[in-house]
Formats: sequence, C-alpha cells, structure tokens
Amino acid sequence: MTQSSMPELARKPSAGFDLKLWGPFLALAGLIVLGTLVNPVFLSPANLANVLTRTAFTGIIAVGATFVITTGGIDLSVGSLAAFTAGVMIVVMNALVGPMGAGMGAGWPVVLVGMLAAVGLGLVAGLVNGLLVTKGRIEAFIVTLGTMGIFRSLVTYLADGGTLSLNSGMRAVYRPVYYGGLFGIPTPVLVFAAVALIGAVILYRTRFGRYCAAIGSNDEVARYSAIDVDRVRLLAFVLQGLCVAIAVILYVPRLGSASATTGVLWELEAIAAVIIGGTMLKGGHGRIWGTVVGAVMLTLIDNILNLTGAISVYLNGAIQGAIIIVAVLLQRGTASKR
Amino acid sequence: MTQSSMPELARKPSAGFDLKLWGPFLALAGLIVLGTLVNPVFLSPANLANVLTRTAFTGIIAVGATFVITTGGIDLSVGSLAAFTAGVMIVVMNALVGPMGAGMGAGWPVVLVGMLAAVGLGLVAGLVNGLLVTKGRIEAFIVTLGTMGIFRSLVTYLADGGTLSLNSGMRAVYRPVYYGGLFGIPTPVLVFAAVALIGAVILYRTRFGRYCAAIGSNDEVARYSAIDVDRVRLLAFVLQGLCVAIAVILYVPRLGSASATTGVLWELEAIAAVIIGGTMLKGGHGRIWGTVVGAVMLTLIDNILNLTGAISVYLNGAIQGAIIIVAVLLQRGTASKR
Amino acid sequence: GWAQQKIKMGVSIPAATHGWAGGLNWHAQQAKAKLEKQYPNLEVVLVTARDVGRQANDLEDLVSVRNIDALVILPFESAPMTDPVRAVKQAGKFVTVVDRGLTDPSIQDLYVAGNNPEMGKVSAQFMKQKLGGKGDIVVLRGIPTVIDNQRVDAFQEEIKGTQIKVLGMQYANWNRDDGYKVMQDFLSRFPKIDAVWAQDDDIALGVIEAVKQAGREKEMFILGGAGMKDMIKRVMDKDPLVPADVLYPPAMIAEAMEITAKHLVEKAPIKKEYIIEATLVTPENASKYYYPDSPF
Amino acid sequence: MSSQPVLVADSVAKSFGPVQVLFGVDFNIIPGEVHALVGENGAGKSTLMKILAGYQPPSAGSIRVDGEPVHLSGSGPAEALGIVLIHQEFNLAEHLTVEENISLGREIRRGLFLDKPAMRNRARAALAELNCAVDPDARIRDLSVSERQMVEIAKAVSRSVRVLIMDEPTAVLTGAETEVLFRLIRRLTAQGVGVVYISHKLDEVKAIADRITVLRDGRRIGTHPAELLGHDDIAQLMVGRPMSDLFPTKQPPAPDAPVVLAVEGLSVPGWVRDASFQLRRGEILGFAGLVGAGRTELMEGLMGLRHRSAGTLRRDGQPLRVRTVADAAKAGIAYLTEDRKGKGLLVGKGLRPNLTLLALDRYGRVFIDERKEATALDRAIEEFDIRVKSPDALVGSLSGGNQQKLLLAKTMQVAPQILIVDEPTRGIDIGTKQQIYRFLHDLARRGTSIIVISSEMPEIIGLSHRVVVMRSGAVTGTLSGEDITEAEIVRYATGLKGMKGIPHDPVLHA
Ligand SMILES: Nc1ncnc2c1ncn2[C@@H]1O[C@H](COP(=O)(O)OP(=O)(O)OP(=O)(O)O)[C@@H](O)[C@H]1O
Ligand SMILES: Nc1ncnc2c1ncn2[C@@H]1O[C@H](COP(=O)(O)OP(=O)(O)OP(=O)(O)O)[C@@H](O)[C@H]1O
Ligand SMILES: [Mg+2]
Ligand SMILES: [Mg+2]
Repeated sequence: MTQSSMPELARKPSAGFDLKLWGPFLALAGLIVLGTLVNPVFLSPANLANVLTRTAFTGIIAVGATFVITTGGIDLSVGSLAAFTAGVMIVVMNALVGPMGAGMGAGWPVVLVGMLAAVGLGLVAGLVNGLLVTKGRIEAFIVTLGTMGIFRSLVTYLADGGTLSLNSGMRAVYRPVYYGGLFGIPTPVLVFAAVALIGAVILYRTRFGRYCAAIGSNDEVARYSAIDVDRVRLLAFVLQGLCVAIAVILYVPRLGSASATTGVLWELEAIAAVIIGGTMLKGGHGRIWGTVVGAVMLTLIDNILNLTGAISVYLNGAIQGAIIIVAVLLQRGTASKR
Repeated sequence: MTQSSMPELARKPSAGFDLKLWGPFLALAGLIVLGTLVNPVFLSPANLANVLTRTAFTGIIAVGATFVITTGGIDLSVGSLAAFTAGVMIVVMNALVGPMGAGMGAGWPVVLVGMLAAVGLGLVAGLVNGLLVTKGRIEAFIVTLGTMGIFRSLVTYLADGGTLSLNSGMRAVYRPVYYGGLFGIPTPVLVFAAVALIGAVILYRTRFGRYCAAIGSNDEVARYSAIDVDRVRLLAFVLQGLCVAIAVILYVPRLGSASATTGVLWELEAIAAVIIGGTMLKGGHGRIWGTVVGAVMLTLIDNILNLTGAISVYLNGAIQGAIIIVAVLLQRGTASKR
Repeated sequence: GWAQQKIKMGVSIPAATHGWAGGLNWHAQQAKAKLEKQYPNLEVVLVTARDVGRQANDLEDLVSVRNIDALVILPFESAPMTDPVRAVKQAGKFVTVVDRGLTDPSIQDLYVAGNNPEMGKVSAQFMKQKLGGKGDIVVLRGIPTVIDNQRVDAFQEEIKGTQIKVLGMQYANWNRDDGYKVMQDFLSRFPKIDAVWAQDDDIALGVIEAVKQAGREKEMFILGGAGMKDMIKRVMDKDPLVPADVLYPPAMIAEAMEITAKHLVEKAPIKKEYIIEATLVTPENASKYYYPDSPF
Repeated sequence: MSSQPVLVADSVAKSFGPVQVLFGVDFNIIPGEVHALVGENGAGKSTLMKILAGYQPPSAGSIRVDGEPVHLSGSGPAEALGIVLIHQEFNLAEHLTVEENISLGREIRRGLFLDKPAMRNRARAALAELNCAVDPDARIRDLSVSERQMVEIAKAVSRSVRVLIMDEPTAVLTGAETEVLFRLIRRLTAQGVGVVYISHKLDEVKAIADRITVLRDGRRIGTHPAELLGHDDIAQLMVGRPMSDLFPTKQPPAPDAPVVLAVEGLSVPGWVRDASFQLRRGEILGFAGLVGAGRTELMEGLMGLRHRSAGTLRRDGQPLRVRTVADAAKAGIAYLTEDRKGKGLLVGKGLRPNLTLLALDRYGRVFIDERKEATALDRAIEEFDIRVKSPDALVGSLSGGNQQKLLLAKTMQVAPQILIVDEPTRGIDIGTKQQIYRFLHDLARRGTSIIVISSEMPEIIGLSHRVVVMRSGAVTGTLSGEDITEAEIVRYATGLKGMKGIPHDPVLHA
C-alpha cells in the first residue's frame, strides 16, 4: 500500500476560536459590562483596585487548589489553615516585639520572622495533609475535612475564643505590605499576579505540572510511566500550603487580626474559582488563568451587589448563585454549540 | 482518591473477611467502645435513642447523597434546600391554619398539606439541579453551589431575615412526628431506617441503582449500553431532593422553626457521611449501609464529646477532626494490609 | 462517694464563631473556673454548639447523660430553642435563659439579658444627636437573625421623622473582613457619608480600616456595638472616628452563671429578671467598661 | 543471531491470590530477534510480559538482564535498562495530549522548564516513523482506538530501547498500518533490539517472527524456530488439538431476501459524508477500510451515539428514527464497540453486572433478578468460552481476549436482529476465533443480519457475503461474490478505484 494514499488525518485542536478555552474570559467580560451598567463607579480605578486586592487572598489560595484538584484531590482545610497561620504569625510577631522592639528599624526583622513562621507552618500543614492522603491512603476529602476542623479549633484555642490582634507598633511597620504598592498597583495584586504567573509556569512548563495532570487523568498510567505518584500528590498539597501562607502574609497586615472567623468558607470559594475557571473537579486538566478569572468573577459579583441598592439584601445570595450558574451556563452553552 | 483503575486482584466478596467492606462498621464499633469508656451512660437506651434520632436528618439526606455521588455528581445545595423547604412548609401550614383551623381534628390535614408542599418543593428543587447538570451541561459542583446560595437566600427572604415559627397550635399536632414513636423507637429513627432500607433496595436491587453505579464508573460505557445517562443523573438529583424533603418533615416538628441558619453545613456532613461510609467521591461505587454508619459516626463523635468535660471547648473541633481521620485511617489501614 | 453529691450546672452557648461569641466563650470559661473554685461541690459542664440543631442535641445530652441540676443557656435562636428548653424544664431542672428570650417566657426561672431593641434605639439616639438630626448614613448589619432584625428595626423606628437618610444597608455577618469589604464598596458608591452604623465592633473594626484606606476619616464617624476592648479603648482615647460605643457585653453569661450557681449552692433568693441595659459608652464613662485582659 | 540473550526469565511463576496463572515459565530474548509469544486467551502471555517489564513482581523465579539477576521494582527501573512494554490495554492518560503522553516520564527539559518544541518534534518524528498523521497536540480522548494504538507504539519506540515487548499491537490495526509497523520492527531488530511480539494473527507471527514460544494454561509448551512451524502447527500447539477450517462455508442469503436496514445519505460531521448501504436479512455485510476511514463513526452515527447531520434510516422499509442507543435497541439493532475498555466494559465491576448492563430490562421490570443474571452468566461463560477463574472476578482482571468474549456476550444479551460488530475478534485467540466465526455464521443463517467492521482482511473476506469499502469518510465501493478479494478491497480503500479524485479533506465541513 502506497504511503501517499494515507488520508490527511491531522486534526488541529486549535482550529478557530475555542470557546471552551475562552469561556471564563467571556463570562468575566459579561460581568464587567453588567457592573458598569449597574453603577458607573464600578469602572473607577479605585474600585477595580479594591476588587483585585480583595481577590488576592482567595485567588492565591485557588492557584494552589488548582494543583491539588488537577491531581484529582481536594483540599477543604485551606480556610482554617489560613486562620491558624494568621494566628500563629500574629502570636509569633507579638512575642518577638518585646525582645526585638517594634521600632521602625527592628520592625522589619520581626515581620520577616513572622513571614517565615507562616511559610513554615503552611508547608508543614500541606505536608501533613499530603502524607495522610498518600501514605495513609485516605481520601483527600476526609483528610482535609479532618484537618479543617483541627486548624479551626487550634486558632480558636490560640485566640482564647476571641481575636488575636497584632501589636499596633508592628502593624504600622507591616501595613504597607497590604496597603502599599508599586506604580499605583497594590502589593497584593502584584503578588497575586506573580503567584499566578509562577503557578502557570509550573503547571504548564514543568514536569511537575504535567505529572499533576497525568495523575489526575489516570494515576495508573502515571505510575506505569515511572512517575512517583505519591510524591507528586504530596508536593501538590505542600504547594497548596505554601499558597495559603502567602495569602496569609498579605492578609494579616490588612486588619492585623485573626480569629475563629478568619477565612471561613475560603475553601469553598477557592474550589469554586478553580471549577468556574474550567479545571475539572475530577482531575486531569488544570487551568491557572481560568482560576484567576474565576476568583475575580466571584469577588466581582459581591462587589456589583454592593454597588447597587436595587435588590433586597436578603436576596443577595440568590443573585450571586444565579450569576454563577448563568455565567458558567453561557460559557458552556456557547462552547458546546461549536 | 487513591484507588487505582486496574484492580490488583480478583476480589471475592465471600473470601474471608473483607475489611474494606467491614471497615466502617469496625470504626463504628471502635467509637462505641470509646464512648463507653468515656462515660458508661453512653450505652443507656435513652442516649442511644437520642443519638440515632439526631442522626436521622443528615442520615436521610446522606442516603440521597449516596445516589448523587455514586453517579459521579455532588450536591452542595441540600442544607440550604432543607432550610428553604422547612420555611415553605411552615409558611404553608401557618397560612392554612386560619381557614382550616388548628384544632386536633383539622390539624392533621394541614400537616399533610405541609408535608406535600415539602415533598413537592424537594422534588422540584432536585429537578432544577438535575436539569441544570444534565441539560445545561454544567458541573454539578457549580450548579449546586449556585442553588445553595439561592435557596439560602430565599429562606432568608421568606423569614424577612428572622425566624419563621410554626403556629403553636399546629406544633402541638405535629410534635408526635418527631417526639413520638413505635414500640419505644422514635419515629425519626424508624423513618431513617425505612429510607435507608428503601435506598439500599433501590441501589442494590433495581435497574436504576445499577445504572447509577455504571454511570459513575464510566459514563461512556453506560451510554453505549443504551442507558439514558441524563435521565438517571436527573433522577438521582430528584431522589436527593425527596430525601431532603423527608428529612425536613421530621425536622420541622422538632424545633418548629426555620431561619437563615437552618441546615448550615448539612451538605458537608452528608457528603462526609457518604465518603466515610466507603462510597467513592469519584462515583461508580455506592454503599448505603456505609453511609448510614458514617452518619451515625459523625453524630456519635459529637455525643462522645458531650459526655466528657475533660477538653477545652475550643478544641472540640480538633478532636472531631482527629477522630474522623483516625477512624478512616484504621479502616483503610487494616484493609490495605491484607 | 462525695462526687455523687456534686451539683451540676450545665451551660450551653453558641461556639466561638464570631467575635462576640468568642467573648462569650471566654467569659463562660472564666466563670466556670471561678465558680468551681468558689464552690467545691459545684461542677460546671460547658458545651458549645455551632448551630441550633446541635444546641438542641447538647441539651438532650446534658439532661440524659450528664444529669445536670440546672441549665444556663444562651439560645442560638429564640423560637427553635423554646421547645428543647421546655423539655429540660419538664425534666425538673432549673433554667436560666441568657440574652435571647424564649418565645414562651414562662419556661425560664431566671432571665439575664441584654436588650437588643434597646441597643438599636440607643444607637439611633446617639446618631440623631451627633448628626443633629440630619445626614447620610450607611448601615452594616450582622447575619440574618432575629437579634439583628430587632436592632435594625428599633434603629429605623427611632430615626423615623428625622432627616437622617440610610443610603445603603448590607449584611456584614458580624465579621471584620466582611465589614471591610462592604464598607469599601459603600465608599466607592457614595461620595458623601456622614456616619456609619456598624452595629457590632468586629464589623466596625473592618469599617475603620476601609475608611482609613480611602482617606475619608474626616468625613464621617462610626458607631459600633458590644463593647469590645479595642473599641472602648478608642472611645477612651477620644478617637474622632469612634466617638462612642453601645454596650452589649458578652460578660452577661458570667453574670447569669454566677447568679444561678449562687442560687443552686447557697439557695440564695433571686430576682426573676436581670436586664443589662444597652449603655452608651462615651469618653467620659469608657474606663469603667475597659477589660484589657479579655480577648474580646 | 548468535549473541547472548539480553533478557531472561527463569522459571517464573505468578499467582494472584489463590489463583496461579504462570507455572515456572522460561523465556528469553536475544538481541536483534523477533521472538513471538502465542497462546490462547488467558494463557498468561500478558502477565509474563508485565513481569519482564517490571510492572508486576514474579511470585517465584527470577529475571536476568545481561546475565545479571535484577529485581525490577516498577516500570521505571525496567525502562532504565531499556525494556519497554506496549500494553495490550491502552495505557494513555485520556486528558493529556498525544505529545504529553509520548513524553510522559521522559520529558525533555531546558534548565528547569520543559522544552515543548523539542518534545513536539520528537513526538512528531516518532509518529512519522509510523506514517501516523495524528496531531501531537490532539487530546487522547478525541482519538480513535487505532490512532491510540499508534500513539502507544510511538510512545514505546521513542524511548531508548533494547528489548521492545509488544502485546497485541496490531489488534486494531489494518494491514497497511501493520506493514508500517513491521518495517519499523525490522529496522529496530537490525539495530540489535530484541522484540517480543504477541499476536493472535498467526500470519503476522509467521511473517515477522524468528522464534516462536507457545504458552498454554500458564505453562510453556515449547519454543521453536519460526521457519519450522507452519500456520496450523502453531494453532495446534496453542489450543492443543488440530484445527479445522477457520471459516465456515459462506451461505449468502437469497438475492431477493428482504432489506432489513437501508441507510441513505448518512453524514457525521467531521467524519462521514453521505454514506449509503443496504443490509439484507441473514446477510453478513463486511466493512473494510484503512484506519481512519470512518467506519466506526458511521456505525456510531447510525446508532445515535454520534451527532448526524444528514441521513435517513429504513427498517424493513419503514422510516426509522434512531436518536439514542435505546431507540436502536428497540429496533433490534445492537452495536459492539471497538473500544472495549473505554466504551464497552466497566473494568472495575464484576462480570455479572457487565454482562447484563445492556439488556437489564430483561432481568426484571423493577427489581433485578440476580438469579436469572447468574444463570445468564453461566450460560455466557459456557457459550463464549470465557476463561475466568472465579465468576466474582472483576472484569479488569480478565485477560484481554476474555474481556472481548464477555463484550460479545453482553451485546448478544439483547438478541438483536441486526448485529453490528466493530473489530469483534480483537485480541481473541485462533481457537475461539473459529468459534466466534461459526457463531456469527449460524446467527446469520438463522436470519440475523450482521455488519462486521474489521481490520483483519481474512476476517472480512472469509465471513462477508458482501463488502462495503470506505475511504476518508465516504463509501467508495461495494463488492460481492467473487470480487471480494484483498487486492480489490485495497484498491477501493486506498482510492485507486471507486471515486475519482478523492478530495483529501472532504468531510470536515461541520
Ligand atoms: N490482576 C489480576 N488479578 C487476577 N487475575 C489476573 C490478573 N491479571 C491476570 N489475571 C489472570 O491471569 C490469567 C492470564 O492472563 P493474561 O492477561 O496474562 O492472559 P493472556 O495470555 O495475555 O490472554 P489474552 O490473549 O486474552 O490477552 C487470566 O486467567 C487472568 O484472568
Ligand atoms: N477527511 C478527513 N480529514 C481528516 N480526518 C479524517 C478524514 N476522514 C477521516 N478522518 C479521520 O478518521 C478517523 C476516523 O476514526 P477511525 O479510525 O475509528 O475510523 P475507522 O474506519 O473506524 O477505522 P478503524 O476502525 O480501523 O480505526 C479519525 O481519526 C479522523 O481524524
Ligand atoms: Mg493478553
Ligand atoms: Mg474503527
């Protein structure tokens, strides 16, 4: 049989405009139009800066969640972990402020130690979650449901049921990390962008990122391809812990406090951002930029509702829910019609 | 989420003692021993009756969730739906109490109408969730995240931000549904047992149950096997709605009210019960009796914590979390060591 | 043995899921320690619940397995907890209800409470006075519950007929972060705000940060509520942003526990009701309400 | 071919729980040779190969590489030694792209980061070697089984390999692709690579093998130079009895037999354009074509499994609406998929639920009659000769051929009047194949109409009363009687005959 007779089979996945790929971005654009219609203030730089800054916390956490979910896992403990980490960070800084002093000179080292403590705790917590999932062979859902309760409890205990507040001298030093910025862009937004960028590079351009998707798609195949499945899974949880720590480092200077209410339901928000962004809940396919858009969308919906007085406050949740569904319906709908 | 797609062994359910199968029951036995050690009163019939009665609400919901999860879906809206259904039920009954009267004679018809309203609403809500998932082609996670907000909002709106309370005359009529019983067994326990039994029969002995498992394990295979995948998925959500309605019918006579805080986090509890019971979050394999045990375990942990005064109240959550992990770790651990 | 003769007092309160409830938990634990030391034959059983259903469960457990003699309860919500508390009463226990009255007051032996409508009213009165009866304000509410409604309704009732206009009202869930976010958006939405009624000190702290960030401290003042130490301190220090606070002290649980314990152990006679007034805290009286050691 | 064996299995045994499937098997591979391994379904071929490639540890016995005993604790170490296995069952991550799968575990990096262009080039080169025009950026789940098989082969040969083990690589490939593969194998052996070749297509074995080892019931029956064994000898060694003719004598239906199914102008966007054919009562209609001709897609479109853009169906002359498989089933049409793992069987479930899944309504209206199911399973095991150690086994633990038999049994549960089988004997041993051919033959004689899609030319030729040939999504010709010859089919399939100037891209208008 002659070779020339082989039909041209090559199908290009990139043929034309991929609505499945661009769906989240279109939905975001739709929301922005809606916001502008509701209240022109929406487009003011101050409001946009507010929105993006707020998104930073859950957004950064959601970047981590993208990895965990891509491997086919789930992490319910991130909100509690954020609260616990914030609590520990404050306790550490308050404890150091005595010996090291809170003056402008000595302040930064204390903040740095606090940050290190946060990062350390985040990594350890991720490691614990990851080890229980991989070595303990327990479903990620159950492990992190358990640690969710544990971390939440620990911060309540640490705060004696109340609120842990950062020493006011320290706050003055630390404040710029949240309220400052570069070229008019708030620091949290910059950090969020950096985390997302690094996340995207890791997910799309490194072996680890590929392995995450491979494991989520079919862990047996991954194992057969000589991938250390447990290690990759573990690392995804550790990365998630690191992201939580980074989010907390930005969060603490905002209000300078942590309590049992800190970070409640952040896990749901982070997971929602990831899924809205087009990552599959069952794993196998992760999309960092989608996650970023998903996180921004969720904040935008809140913001838009706050900018209008037209609706009974009781119905805010309903509008939120409806917008989420419609936004995703539109992007899926258009995508499937191709 | 660590199960592999390629089974290692031809598992004979009858060959010896299957720890994977019996794990949840062993963990339950362990908890009972722990409870007895902590406080011998634990084993008193009154306490056991209390525990089982309490389990009924989330237990019944979890039976429904077993179906949804078995098909590979998830339903986050059950807690809010329970609140909304309770609200509507109360509003309906209160509205009827005028024309129909609340006397002992006229009371029961009103209660019946209320129950019908609850069941109707549950079915419709399940239908909406199901249609959005199947026809809308949106991930169940997002659909039910949206409807979760919507139902919660609607009950808040209905209650005007406060609490909806059942007319006291009606309460007197309705009370026995929760507080009464047969042969000393509380009604909710009987209903729970019946729901679980029917659920088990449906899941294990009917075509629908088979189809649920088939779809969850590979929906393509199901489609190629002439199964109407969308219809089965839809029905699973409707069944879930029905279970929520039944739970609400038992719940309303207990506290006689509904508010924005009713049923908060029940979804998490129900899903946790299902997963602890050995159903796979990815779908394909459901276990009703496991779910029942999981639900009982979760209530038991609360109960045991109430039996001892040894621990700081702040740490309750931590103990809970740790017990959940350890219980599952033990059952999985022993199972994998075979 | 003597352990059997111990008097058991059950205390059921909501878990520390927001600032005020955290204060409540702290005061309850302090009181427990203090009372158990003071009365060696008293055992205080403290349970916390994160929703109504669980609180009802707790009551069952307190009666059936902990075998308490008296119950001090701060109901999660009034209406749903009425029947479960009635069941405790019917089991022959002494019942003290704190803060949130049951729908059937005849159940309780003792009622210790703050006054929610009063709190809204006092807040409104202060607003009227401080604004001179005229101005634009925004309101940040708690979570949708009866208490929240009582406060807000009384507030609105009180400002009726004045020229005070409520520009916007949103739930901030008794939470600092939400207070911050909602206020940020209010600030974007309204170019001129004369005052903020935050209703709760946790929310108020978030509001303060948002106002500061927008650089609009000069434009408005903020009225919180509850009596959190940070806020009392600000009032004491004459912070122009926080001219006053309205008291709604979580310490009421301790008071209720003390009265109940005293009655149980010493058979001391009691009044049937102790209402803690919603006192307006101003720089003049602030030092009286400042507890630097409390976590709240 | 004088050199020392690179890879040696020394009395290897393997048990799964209480079930022993290999009994002290010796096996070795010499550099530059093609060593064929044949045996009945469930003989233990795949298991032995998995042990050689490190996927499973042996229960007893040892593996030696270059004379040194090794303990392969996974496929990683085996690959490091140059031992690569192409799985019988697909071993690709569905959500990943072709390139990602080919590179999986062996990514090329520049510094810390992936060198995607390099990997894409490598993938493209590997595919080009196989004459396979799949886009490296296509996702696996969008590919047909034959394309997946090519990717699987490309994945294996793109590694640095000393021993290449191929477990039924051609089960879903047509003659053309098989030719390409054989050229590749010859090139590799010329470079000194040792190849183990497992196949149930004995012609192929004869054509490519230097030595042949026969396995029966987990025991090695013998190893012989290929030139000493004839086709029939191999078959006899395998099944342990002499083989008669593979195909029963054709008994075509009468020329005026009623047309039970008429397909008119059926199009499946992107795959099939304007296909028409007719099927008579009691007829076996073969469908031939190259990989990618669109035969599978045509049938899936017919069954309501794919979106159709045009086309009408007539059943016994009456217009028929088929929008779902259930509609087709109601009209007495059943389809056996070529993708048994992805679309055919639930590998994580037992035999019983799999067998009855398609026809569950026949096992009770509301409640399932499990006894009836069990009886049906017993019958199916008997009728289709499914070799299973325990009826409670999970389908995933069956050998490939036995899974295929189960799939066939499952499809037959609905007792269809029109049976469409897509690669029906994929992975089935010669003995059973004969049984299946006889089965299909008898079915047709009793009035069932059968469509057979097959990549095995002898199968098409030996079974079909008429043959429809497709190319690039279009029907190019229909052959019957004496015209059914390999040469003629190939002419139509490659476009030398049939349609003038076949456009290369005729069906992509959606
Ligand atoms: N993981 C497993 N668990 C239990 N039994 C298994 C497992 N894998 C294989 N077997 C059994 O081992 C035997 C040999 O299977 P194997 O796959 O090696 O056969 P094969 O020769 O490759 O057959 P085929 O030609 O059908 O592919 C079969 O009876 C099979 O059921
Ligand atoms: N005109 C065309 N242009 C591009 N691709 C085509 C065209 N026609 C067919 N194809 C290819 O046809 C293939 C059809 O799938 P498939 O290989 O299953 O066909 P088939 O006839 O069933 O072959 P087999 O069963 O042997 O694999 C797809 O890979 C598709 O890319
Ligand atoms: Mg095999
Ligand atoms: Mg095909």
